[in-house]
Amino acid sequence: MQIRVQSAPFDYGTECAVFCADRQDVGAVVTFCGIVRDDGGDLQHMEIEHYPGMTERALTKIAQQAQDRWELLDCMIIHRFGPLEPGERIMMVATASAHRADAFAAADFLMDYLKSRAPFWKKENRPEGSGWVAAKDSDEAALSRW
Amino acid sequence: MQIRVQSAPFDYGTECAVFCADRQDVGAVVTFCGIVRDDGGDLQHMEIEHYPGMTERALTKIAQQAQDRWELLDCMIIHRFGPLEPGERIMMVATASAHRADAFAAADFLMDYLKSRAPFWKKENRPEGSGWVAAKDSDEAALSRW
Amino acid sequence: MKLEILYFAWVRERIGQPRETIETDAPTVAALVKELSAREERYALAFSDLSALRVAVDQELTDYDATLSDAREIAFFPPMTGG
Amino acid sequence: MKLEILYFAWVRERIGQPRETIETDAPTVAALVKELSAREERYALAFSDLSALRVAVDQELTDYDATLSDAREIAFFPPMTGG
Repeated sequence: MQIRVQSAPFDYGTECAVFCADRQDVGAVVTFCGIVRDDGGDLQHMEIEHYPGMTERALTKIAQQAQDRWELLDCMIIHRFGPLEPGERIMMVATASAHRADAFAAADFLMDYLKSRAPFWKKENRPEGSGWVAAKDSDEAALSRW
Repeated sequence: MQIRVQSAPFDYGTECAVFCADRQDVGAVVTFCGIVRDDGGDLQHMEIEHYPGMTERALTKIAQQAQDRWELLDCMIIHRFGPLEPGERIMMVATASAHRADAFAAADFLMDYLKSRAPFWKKENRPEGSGWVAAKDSDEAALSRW
Repeated sequence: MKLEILYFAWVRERIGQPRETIETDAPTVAALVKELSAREERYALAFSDLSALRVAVDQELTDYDATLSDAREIAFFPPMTGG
Repeated sequence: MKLEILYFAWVRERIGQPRETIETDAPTVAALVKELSAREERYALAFSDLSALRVAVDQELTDYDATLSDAREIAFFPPMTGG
Protein backbone atom coordinates (compact mmCIF):
# COMPACT_ATOMS: atom_id res chain seq x y z
CA MET A 1 0.00 0.00 0.00
CA GLN A 2 1.35 3.38 -0.96
CA ILE A 3 -0.03 6.82 -0.07
CA ARG A 4 1.66 9.94 -1.41
CA VAL A 5 0.56 13.54 -0.82
CA GLN A 6 2.78 15.91 -2.72
CA SER A 7 2.95 19.25 -4.50
CA ALA A 8 5.32 17.91 -7.17
CA PRO A 9 3.87 16.55 -10.43
CA PHE A 10 3.80 12.79 -10.91
CA ASP A 11 4.07 10.83 -14.15
CA TYR A 12 0.83 8.89 -14.56
CA GLY A 13 2.22 6.53 -17.21
CA THR A 14 5.33 5.69 -15.21
CA GLU A 15 3.29 5.14 -12.04
CA CYS A 16 0.94 2.78 -13.92
CA ALA A 17 3.88 0.83 -15.34
CA VAL A 18 5.72 0.53 -12.02
CA PHE A 19 2.54 -0.39 -10.14
CA CYS A 20 2.01 -3.58 -12.10
CA ALA A 21 5.60 -4.51 -12.87
CA ASP A 22 7.06 -7.92 -12.03
CA ARG A 23 4.05 -9.54 -10.44
CA GLN A 24 2.63 -12.91 -11.45
CA ASP A 25 -0.15 -13.05 -8.86
CA VAL A 26 -1.96 -9.97 -10.18
CA GLY A 27 -4.53 -10.60 -12.89
CA ALA A 28 -6.21 -7.19 -12.95
CA VAL A 29 -5.04 -3.63 -12.46
CA VAL A 30 -7.39 -0.64 -12.46
CA THR A 31 -6.12 2.93 -12.40
CA PHE A 32 -7.94 6.23 -12.20
CA CYS A 33 -6.38 9.59 -13.02
CA GLY A 34 -8.02 12.91 -12.19
CA ILE A 35 -7.07 15.80 -14.47
CA VAL A 36 -7.63 19.57 -14.08
CA ARG A 37 -10.51 20.11 -16.49
CA ASP A 38 -11.12 23.48 -18.06
CA ASP A 39 -14.93 23.58 -18.23
CA GLY A 40 -15.49 27.11 -19.34
CA GLY A 41 -12.35 27.50 -21.40
CA ASP A 42 -11.13 30.29 -19.12
CA LEU A 43 -9.64 28.46 -16.14
CA GLN A 44 -6.26 30.04 -15.39
CA HIS A 45 -5.21 27.72 -12.65
CA MET A 46 -6.46 25.64 -9.77
CA GLU A 47 -5.17 25.78 -6.24
CA ILE A 48 -5.57 22.74 -4.02
CA GLU A 49 -5.46 23.28 -0.27
CA HIS A 50 -5.21 20.36 2.14
CA TYR A 51 -4.86 19.58 5.84
CA PRO A 52 -1.35 18.20 6.35
CA GLY A 53 -1.42 15.29 8.75
CA MET A 54 -5.12 14.62 8.50
CA THR A 55 -4.83 14.10 4.74
CA GLU A 56 -2.40 11.23 5.11
CA ARG A 57 -4.48 9.72 7.94
CA ALA A 58 -7.70 9.96 5.93
CA LEU A 59 -6.17 8.46 2.79
CA THR A 60 -4.56 5.63 4.74
CA LYS A 61 -7.88 4.86 6.42
CA ILE A 62 -9.74 4.84 3.09
CA ALA A 63 -7.12 2.56 1.52
CA GLN A 64 -7.28 0.21 4.52
CA GLN A 65 -11.06 0.04 4.24
CA ALA A 66 -10.69 -0.91 0.57
CA GLN A 67 -8.17 -3.61 1.47
CA ASP A 68 -10.43 -5.00 4.20
CA ARG A 69 -13.36 -5.11 1.86
CA TRP A 70 -11.91 -6.50 -1.35
CA GLU A 71 -9.18 -8.98 -2.19
CA LEU A 72 -6.46 -6.55 -3.14
CA LEU A 73 -2.83 -7.43 -3.70
CA ASP A 74 -1.87 -3.76 -3.73
CA CYS A 75 -3.32 -0.28 -3.82
CA MET A 76 -1.92 3.20 -4.28
CA ILE A 77 -3.13 6.77 -3.90
CA ILE A 78 -1.20 9.82 -5.08
CA HIS A 79 -2.78 13.26 -4.53
CA ARG A 80 -1.24 16.63 -5.28
CA PHE A 81 -1.78 19.96 -3.57
CA GLY A 82 -0.77 23.50 -4.48
CA PRO A 83 -1.21 25.27 -7.84
CA LEU A 84 -2.13 23.22 -10.93
CA GLU A 85 -2.63 24.21 -14.57
CA PRO A 86 -5.49 22.95 -16.77
CA GLY A 87 -4.58 19.52 -18.13
CA GLU A 88 -2.30 18.67 -15.22
CA ARG A 89 -2.85 15.41 -13.35
CA ILE A 90 -4.34 16.07 -9.90
CA MET A 91 -4.31 12.60 -8.45
CA MET A 92 -4.46 8.92 -9.21
CA VAL A 93 -5.45 5.69 -7.59
CA ALA A 94 -4.44 2.18 -8.62
CA THR A 95 -5.67 -1.19 -7.42
CA ALA A 96 -4.32 -4.67 -8.14
CA SER A 97 -6.18 -7.91 -7.61
CA ALA A 98 -6.35 -11.47 -8.88
CA HIS A 99 -9.76 -10.67 -10.39
CA ARG A 100 -11.22 -7.68 -12.20
CA ALA A 101 -14.37 -7.23 -10.11
CA ASP A 102 -12.34 -6.53 -6.95
CA ALA A 103 -9.94 -4.19 -8.71
CA PHE A 104 -12.81 -2.16 -10.25
CA ALA A 105 -14.94 -1.98 -7.11
CA ALA A 106 -12.01 -0.98 -4.91
CA ALA A 107 -10.84 1.79 -7.27
CA ASP A 108 -14.40 3.13 -7.57
CA PHE A 109 -14.76 3.04 -3.76
CA LEU A 110 -11.41 4.80 -3.22
CA MET A 111 -12.48 7.59 -5.56
CA ASP A 112 -15.90 8.05 -3.95
CA TYR A 113 -14.39 8.24 -0.49
CA LEU A 114 -11.50 10.48 -1.26
CA LYS A 115 -13.83 12.90 -3.08
CA SER A 116 -15.84 13.56 0.08
CA ARG A 117 -13.77 12.30 3.00
CA ALA A 118 -10.20 13.40 2.33
CA PRO A 119 -9.45 16.98 3.41
CA PHE A 120 -8.76 18.66 0.08
CA TRP A 121 -10.39 21.85 -1.21
CA LYS A 122 -10.15 23.22 -4.73
CA LYS A 123 -10.09 26.89 -5.69
CA GLU A 124 -10.46 27.91 -9.31
CA ASN A 125 -8.95 31.08 -10.66
CA ARG A 126 -10.59 32.69 -13.68
CA PRO A 127 -10.24 36.16 -15.25
CA GLU A 128 -13.43 37.31 -13.50
CA GLY A 129 -12.22 36.15 -10.10
CA SER A 130 -11.55 33.12 -7.99
CA GLY A 131 -13.89 30.78 -6.16
CA TRP A 132 -13.94 27.60 -4.13
CA VAL A 133 -15.36 24.54 -5.88
CA ALA A 134 -18.55 23.52 -4.07
CA ALA A 135 -19.01 19.92 -3.01
CA LYS A 136 -21.68 18.17 -5.05
CA ASP A 137 -24.68 16.48 -3.45
CA SER A 138 -24.11 13.64 -5.92
CA ASP A 139 -20.64 13.04 -4.46
CA GLU A 140 -22.03 12.72 -0.96
CA ALA A 141 -24.86 10.51 -2.28
CA ALA A 142 -22.34 8.25 -4.03
CA LEU A 143 -21.05 7.08 -0.62
CA SER A 144 -24.34 5.31 0.07
CA ARG A 145 -23.50 2.84 -2.70
CA TRP A 146 -20.91 1.17 -0.46
CA MET B 1 -11.71 5.58 -30.41
CA GLN B 2 -8.89 3.12 -30.89
CA ILE B 3 -9.06 -0.68 -31.24
CA ARG B 4 -5.87 -2.69 -31.57
CA VAL B 5 -5.62 -6.48 -31.87
CA GLN B 6 -1.99 -7.55 -31.96
CA SER B 7 0.46 -10.30 -31.09
CA ALA B 8 3.19 -7.79 -30.17
CA PRO B 9 3.56 -6.67 -26.55
CA PHE B 10 2.35 -3.19 -25.64
CA ASP B 11 3.69 -0.87 -22.97
CA TYR B 12 0.87 -0.29 -20.47
CA GLY B 13 2.50 2.77 -18.86
CA THR B 14 3.20 4.46 -22.18
CA GLU B 15 -0.31 3.75 -23.44
CA CYS B 16 -1.78 5.26 -20.25
CA ALA B 17 0.39 8.36 -20.58
CA VAL B 18 -0.38 8.89 -24.28
CA PHE B 19 -4.10 8.26 -23.77
CA CYS B 20 -4.54 11.23 -21.47
CA ALA B 21 -1.89 13.57 -22.84
CA ASP B 22 -2.67 17.12 -23.88
CA ARG B 23 -6.36 17.23 -23.15
CA GLN B 24 -8.08 19.89 -21.07
CA ASP B 25 -11.64 18.61 -21.51
CA VAL B 26 -10.96 15.28 -19.81
CA GLY B 27 -11.43 15.23 -16.04
CA ALA B 28 -11.30 11.48 -15.47
CA VAL B 29 -9.37 8.61 -17.02
CA VAL B 30 -9.89 4.98 -16.04
CA THR B 31 -7.64 2.20 -17.30
CA PHE B 32 -7.77 -1.54 -16.84
CA CYS B 33 -4.90 -3.90 -17.54
CA GLY B 34 -5.26 -7.67 -17.67
CA ILE B 35 -2.13 -9.64 -16.80
CA VAL B 36 -1.30 -13.35 -17.25
CA ARG B 37 -1.71 -14.65 -13.73
CA ASP B 38 0.07 -17.75 -12.53
CA ASP B 39 -2.51 -19.30 -10.18
CA GLY B 40 -0.91 -22.57 -9.40
CA GLY B 41 2.70 -21.44 -9.65
CA ASP B 42 3.32 -23.81 -12.54
CA LEU B 43 1.94 -21.96 -15.57
CA GLN B 44 4.50 -22.22 -18.36
CA HIS B 45 2.75 -20.04 -20.88
CA MET B 46 -0.64 -19.03 -22.14
CA GLU B 47 -1.75 -19.12 -25.75
CA ILE B 48 -4.52 -16.81 -26.90
CA GLU B 49 -6.43 -17.77 -30.01
CA HIS B 50 -8.80 -15.34 -31.70
CA TYR B 51 -11.02 -15.01 -34.75
CA PRO B 52 -9.36 -12.46 -37.05
CA GLY B 53 -11.96 -10.17 -38.56
CA MET B 54 -14.69 -10.95 -36.09
CA THR B 55 -12.47 -9.84 -33.19
CA GLU B 56 -12.08 -6.32 -34.55
CA ARG B 57 -15.82 -6.13 -35.37
CA ALA B 58 -16.83 -7.32 -31.90
CA LEU B 59 -14.46 -4.94 -30.10
CA THR B 60 -15.56 -1.99 -32.24
CA LYS B 61 -19.21 -2.78 -31.53
CA ILE B 62 -18.59 -3.03 -27.78
CA ALA B 63 -16.67 0.28 -27.77
CA GLN B 64 -19.45 1.96 -29.76
CA GLN B 65 -22.04 0.71 -27.28
CA ALA B 66 -19.99 2.21 -24.46
CA GLN B 67 -19.76 5.51 -26.30
CA ASP B 68 -23.51 5.56 -26.96
CA ARG B 69 -24.28 4.86 -23.36
CA TRP B 70 -21.88 7.11 -21.46
CA GLU B 71 -20.40 10.52 -22.07
CA LEU B 72 -16.98 9.49 -23.24
CA LEU B 73 -14.40 11.76 -24.80
CA ASP B 74 -12.30 8.79 -25.84
CA CYS B 75 -11.93 5.06 -25.38
CA MET B 76 -9.33 2.50 -26.30
CA ILE B 77 -9.02 -1.30 -26.35
CA ILE B 78 -5.79 -3.19 -26.94
CA HIS B 79 -5.90 -7.01 -26.91
CA ARG B 80 -3.06 -9.38 -27.65
CA PHE B 81 -3.17 -12.88 -29.13
CA GLY B 82 -0.54 -15.61 -29.46
CA PRO B 83 1.80 -16.92 -26.76
CA LEU B 84 2.19 -14.99 -23.49
CA GLU B 85 4.34 -15.60 -20.43
CA PRO B 86 3.12 -15.26 -16.82
CA GLY B 87 3.23 -11.58 -15.81
CA GLU B 88 2.82 -10.32 -19.38
CA ARG B 89 0.08 -7.82 -20.13
CA ILE B 90 -2.75 -9.46 -22.08
CA MET B 91 -4.93 -6.47 -22.79
CA MET B 92 -6.02 -3.05 -21.62
CA VAL B 93 -8.94 -0.70 -21.91
CA ALA B 94 -8.95 3.03 -21.23
CA THR B 95 -11.84 5.48 -21.00
CA ALA B 96 -11.80 9.27 -20.76
CA SER B 97 -14.69 11.45 -19.65
CA ALA B 98 -15.42 14.79 -18.05
CA HIS B 99 -16.65 12.94 -14.96
CA ARG B 100 -15.47 9.89 -13.04
CA ALA B 101 -18.77 7.98 -12.93
CA ASP B 102 -18.91 7.72 -16.73
CA ALA B 103 -15.26 6.73 -17.05
CA PHE B 104 -15.63 3.99 -14.41
CA ALA B 105 -18.91 2.57 -15.69
CA ALA B 106 -17.73 2.50 -19.30
CA ALA B 107 -14.45 0.74 -18.46
CA ASP B 108 -16.27 -1.82 -16.31
CA PHE B 109 -18.81 -2.38 -19.13
CA LEU B 110 -16.07 -2.78 -21.76
CA MET B 111 -14.37 -5.42 -19.63
CA ASP B 112 -17.57 -7.38 -18.95
CA TYR B 113 -18.46 -7.42 -22.63
CA LEU B 114 -15.09 -8.26 -24.01
CA LYS B 115 -14.73 -11.12 -21.49
CA SER B 116 -17.76 -12.93 -22.91
CA ARG B 117 -18.50 -11.37 -26.30
CA ALA B 118 -15.15 -10.93 -28.02
CA PRO B 119 -13.86 -14.06 -29.78
CA PHE B 120 -10.75 -14.87 -27.75
CA TRP B 121 -9.91 -18.22 -26.18
CA LYS B 122 -7.14 -18.92 -23.69
CA LYS B 123 -5.13 -22.12 -23.43
CA GLU B 124 -2.87 -22.69 -20.46
CA ASN B 125 0.23 -24.83 -20.68
CA ARG B 126 1.45 -26.52 -17.51
CA PRO B 127 3.95 -29.34 -16.92
CA GLU B 128 1.09 -31.85 -16.56
CA GLY B 129 -0.48 -30.78 -19.85
CA SER B 130 -2.41 -28.03 -21.53
CA GLY B 131 -6.05 -27.05 -21.31
CA TRP B 132 -8.52 -24.44 -22.50
CA VAL B 133 -9.67 -21.97 -19.87
CA ALA B 134 -13.40 -22.50 -19.29
CA ALA B 135 -15.75 -19.53 -19.42
CA LYS B 136 -17.14 -18.68 -15.98
CA ASP B 137 -20.85 -18.51 -15.28
CA SER B 138 -20.09 -15.37 -13.27
CA ASP B 139 -18.71 -13.68 -16.40
CA GLU B 140 -21.89 -14.39 -18.33
CA ALA B 141 -23.97 -13.28 -15.34
CA ALA B 142 -22.02 -10.01 -15.14
CA LEU B 143 -23.57 -8.91 -18.44
CA SER B 144 -27.00 -8.66 -16.84
CA ARG B 145 -25.73 -5.71 -14.79
CA TRP B 146 -25.86 -3.48 -17.89
CA MET C 1 -24.47 -23.15 -51.65
CA LYS C 2 -20.80 -22.86 -50.71
CA LEU C 3 -20.03 -22.11 -47.06
CA GLU C 4 -16.78 -21.42 -45.28
CA ILE C 5 -16.83 -23.19 -41.90
CA LEU C 6 -14.40 -22.10 -39.17
CA TYR C 7 -13.57 -23.84 -35.90
CA PHE C 8 -11.77 -22.35 -32.90
CA ALA C 9 -10.17 -23.53 -29.67
CA TRP C 10 -11.16 -27.08 -28.60
CA VAL C 11 -13.76 -27.30 -31.37
CA ARG C 12 -10.92 -26.83 -33.87
CA GLU C 13 -8.88 -29.47 -32.05
CA ARG C 14 -11.73 -32.00 -32.03
CA ILE C 15 -12.64 -31.44 -35.65
CA GLY C 16 -8.94 -31.59 -36.49
CA GLN C 17 -8.82 -28.56 -38.78
CA PRO C 18 -9.29 -24.79 -38.46
CA ARG C 19 -11.54 -24.35 -41.51
CA GLU C 20 -13.10 -26.01 -44.49
CA THR C 21 -15.31 -25.09 -47.43
CA ILE C 22 -18.45 -27.15 -47.82
CA GLU C 23 -21.34 -27.43 -50.23
CA THR C 24 -24.67 -27.55 -48.41
CA ASP C 25 -28.38 -26.79 -48.68
CA ALA C 26 -28.90 -26.56 -44.92
CA PRO C 27 -31.40 -23.75 -44.28
CA THR C 28 -30.33 -23.07 -40.68
CA VAL C 29 -27.35 -23.44 -38.38
CA ALA C 30 -29.15 -26.32 -36.63
CA ALA C 31 -29.59 -28.14 -39.95
CA LEU C 32 -25.93 -27.59 -40.80
CA VAL C 33 -24.84 -29.00 -37.43
CA LYS C 34 -27.01 -32.08 -38.03
CA GLU C 35 -25.54 -32.56 -41.50
CA LEU C 36 -21.95 -32.24 -40.24
CA SER C 37 -22.58 -34.54 -37.25
CA ALA C 38 -23.86 -37.24 -39.58
CA ARG C 39 -20.66 -37.11 -41.59
CA GLU C 40 -18.02 -38.43 -39.25
CA GLU C 41 -17.48 -39.32 -35.60
CA ARG C 42 -15.19 -36.30 -34.95
CA TYR C 43 -18.00 -33.91 -35.93
CA ALA C 44 -20.57 -35.80 -33.86
CA LEU C 45 -18.20 -35.56 -30.91
CA ALA C 46 -17.51 -31.84 -31.36
CA PHE C 47 -21.23 -31.08 -31.66
CA SER C 48 -22.43 -33.48 -28.97
CA ASP C 49 -23.29 -30.74 -26.48
CA LEU C 50 -24.57 -27.70 -28.33
CA SER C 51 -25.08 -25.73 -25.13
CA ALA C 52 -21.29 -25.74 -24.74
CA LEU C 53 -20.84 -24.13 -28.16
CA ARG C 54 -21.34 -20.72 -29.66
CA VAL C 55 -21.95 -19.92 -33.30
CA ALA C 56 -21.29 -16.87 -35.45
CA VAL C 57 -22.74 -16.30 -38.91
CA ASP C 58 -20.71 -13.86 -40.97
CA GLN C 59 -18.81 -12.80 -37.85
CA GLU C 60 -21.89 -11.95 -35.78
CA LEU C 61 -22.88 -14.06 -32.78
CA THR C 62 -26.20 -15.77 -33.35
CA ASP C 63 -28.05 -18.97 -32.38
CA TYR C 64 -28.86 -22.34 -33.90
CA ASP C 65 -32.16 -21.10 -35.38
CA ALA C 66 -30.33 -18.57 -37.53
CA THR C 67 -31.01 -18.89 -41.25
CA LEU C 68 -28.12 -19.48 -43.63
CA SER C 69 -29.51 -17.72 -46.69
CA ASP C 70 -26.85 -15.27 -47.89
CA ALA C 71 -24.41 -16.58 -45.28
CA ARG C 72 -20.80 -16.97 -46.34
CA GLU C 73 -18.91 -17.80 -43.17
CA ILE C 74 -20.05 -19.89 -40.20
CA ALA C 75 -17.88 -20.28 -37.12
CA PHE C 76 -18.21 -22.69 -34.19
CA PHE C 77 -16.36 -22.17 -30.93
CA PRO C 78 -16.59 -22.54 -27.14
CA PRO C 79 -17.80 -19.69 -24.93
CA MET C 80 -15.32 -16.86 -25.25
CA THR C 81 -12.71 -16.04 -22.63
CA GLY C 82 -11.33 -12.64 -23.53
CA GLY C 83 -9.90 -10.00 -21.23
CA MET D 1 -7.55 23.99 28.38
CA LYS D 2 -5.40 25.02 25.42
CA LEU D 3 -6.70 24.16 21.96
CA GLU D 4 -5.18 24.57 18.52
CA ILE D 5 -7.89 25.71 16.10
CA LEU D 6 -7.37 25.31 12.32
CA TYR D 7 -9.39 26.81 9.47
CA PHE D 8 -9.32 25.75 5.83
CA ALA D 9 -10.54 27.03 2.46
CA TRP D 10 -13.22 29.74 2.68
CA VAL D 11 -13.51 29.31 6.45
CA ARG D 12 -9.85 30.29 6.69
CA GLU D 13 -10.49 33.26 4.40
CA ARG D 14 -13.49 34.48 6.43
CA ILE D 15 -11.77 34.07 9.76
CA GLY D 16 -8.72 35.75 8.27
CA GLN D 17 -6.12 33.33 9.62
CA PRO D 18 -5.18 29.67 9.13
CA ARG D 19 -4.81 28.77 12.81
CA GLU D 20 -4.81 30.07 16.35
CA THR D 21 -4.29 28.75 19.86
CA ILE D 22 -7.07 29.48 22.33
CA GLU D 23 -7.80 28.91 25.99
CA THR D 24 -11.30 27.51 26.51
CA ASP D 25 -13.47 25.43 28.81
CA ALA D 26 -15.99 24.55 26.10
CA PRO D 27 -17.06 20.92 26.69
CA THR D 28 -18.17 20.25 23.09
CA VAL D 29 -17.55 21.43 19.55
CA ALA D 30 -20.97 23.15 19.59
CA ALA D 31 -20.03 25.08 22.75
CA LEU D 32 -16.69 26.08 21.19
CA VAL D 33 -18.47 27.35 18.05
CA LYS D 34 -20.83 29.41 20.25
CA GLU D 35 -17.91 30.85 22.20
CA LEU D 36 -15.99 31.80 19.05
CA SER D 37 -19.09 33.27 17.35
CA ALA D 38 -19.67 35.56 20.34
CA ARG D 39 -16.14 36.90 20.01
CA GLU D 40 -16.18 38.85 16.76
CA GLU D 41 -18.27 39.40 13.66
CA ARG D 42 -15.86 37.45 11.40
CA TYR D 43 -16.36 34.29 13.51
CA ALA D 44 -20.13 34.76 13.63
CA LEU D 45 -20.11 35.08 9.84
CA ALA D 46 -17.93 32.00 9.28
CA PHE D 47 -20.09 29.92 11.62
CA SER D 48 -23.46 31.30 10.49
CA ASP D 49 -24.48 28.12 8.65
CA LEU D 50 -23.13 25.10 10.46
CA SER D 51 -24.65 22.70 7.94
CA ALA D 52 -22.17 24.12 5.39
CA LEU D 53 -19.23 23.27 7.64
CA ARG D 54 -17.39 20.13 8.66
CA VAL D 55 -15.37 19.64 11.80
CA ALA D 56 -12.47 17.40 12.72
CA VAL D 57 -11.21 16.76 16.24
CA ASP D 58 -7.60 15.58 16.34
CA GLN D 59 -7.71 14.95 12.60
CA GLU D 60 -10.79 12.73 12.66
CA LEU D 61 -14.07 13.88 11.12
CA THR D 62 -16.76 14.24 13.77
CA ASP D 63 -19.87 16.32 14.54
CA TYR D 64 -20.84 19.27 16.72
CA ASP D 65 -21.83 17.06 19.64
CA ALA D 66 -18.29 15.74 19.95
CA THR D 67 -16.69 16.24 23.34
CA LEU D 68 -13.47 18.20 23.64
CA SER D 69 -11.97 16.44 26.65
CA ASP D 70 -8.43 15.39 25.70
CA ALA D 71 -8.74 17.19 22.36
CA ARG D 72 -5.69 19.09 21.12
CA GLU D 73 -6.56 20.16 17.58
CA ILE D 74 -9.92 21.24 16.20
CA ALA D 75 -10.37 22.05 12.49
CA PHE D 76 -13.25 23.74 10.70
CA PHE D 77 -13.67 23.57 6.94
CA PRO D 78 -16.21 23.32 4.10
CA PRO D 79 -17.28 19.95 2.65
CA MET D 80 -14.23 18.38 1.04
CA THR D 81 -13.61 18.30 -2.70
CA GLY D 82 -10.80 15.85 -3.27
CA GLY D 83 -10.15 13.70 -6.31
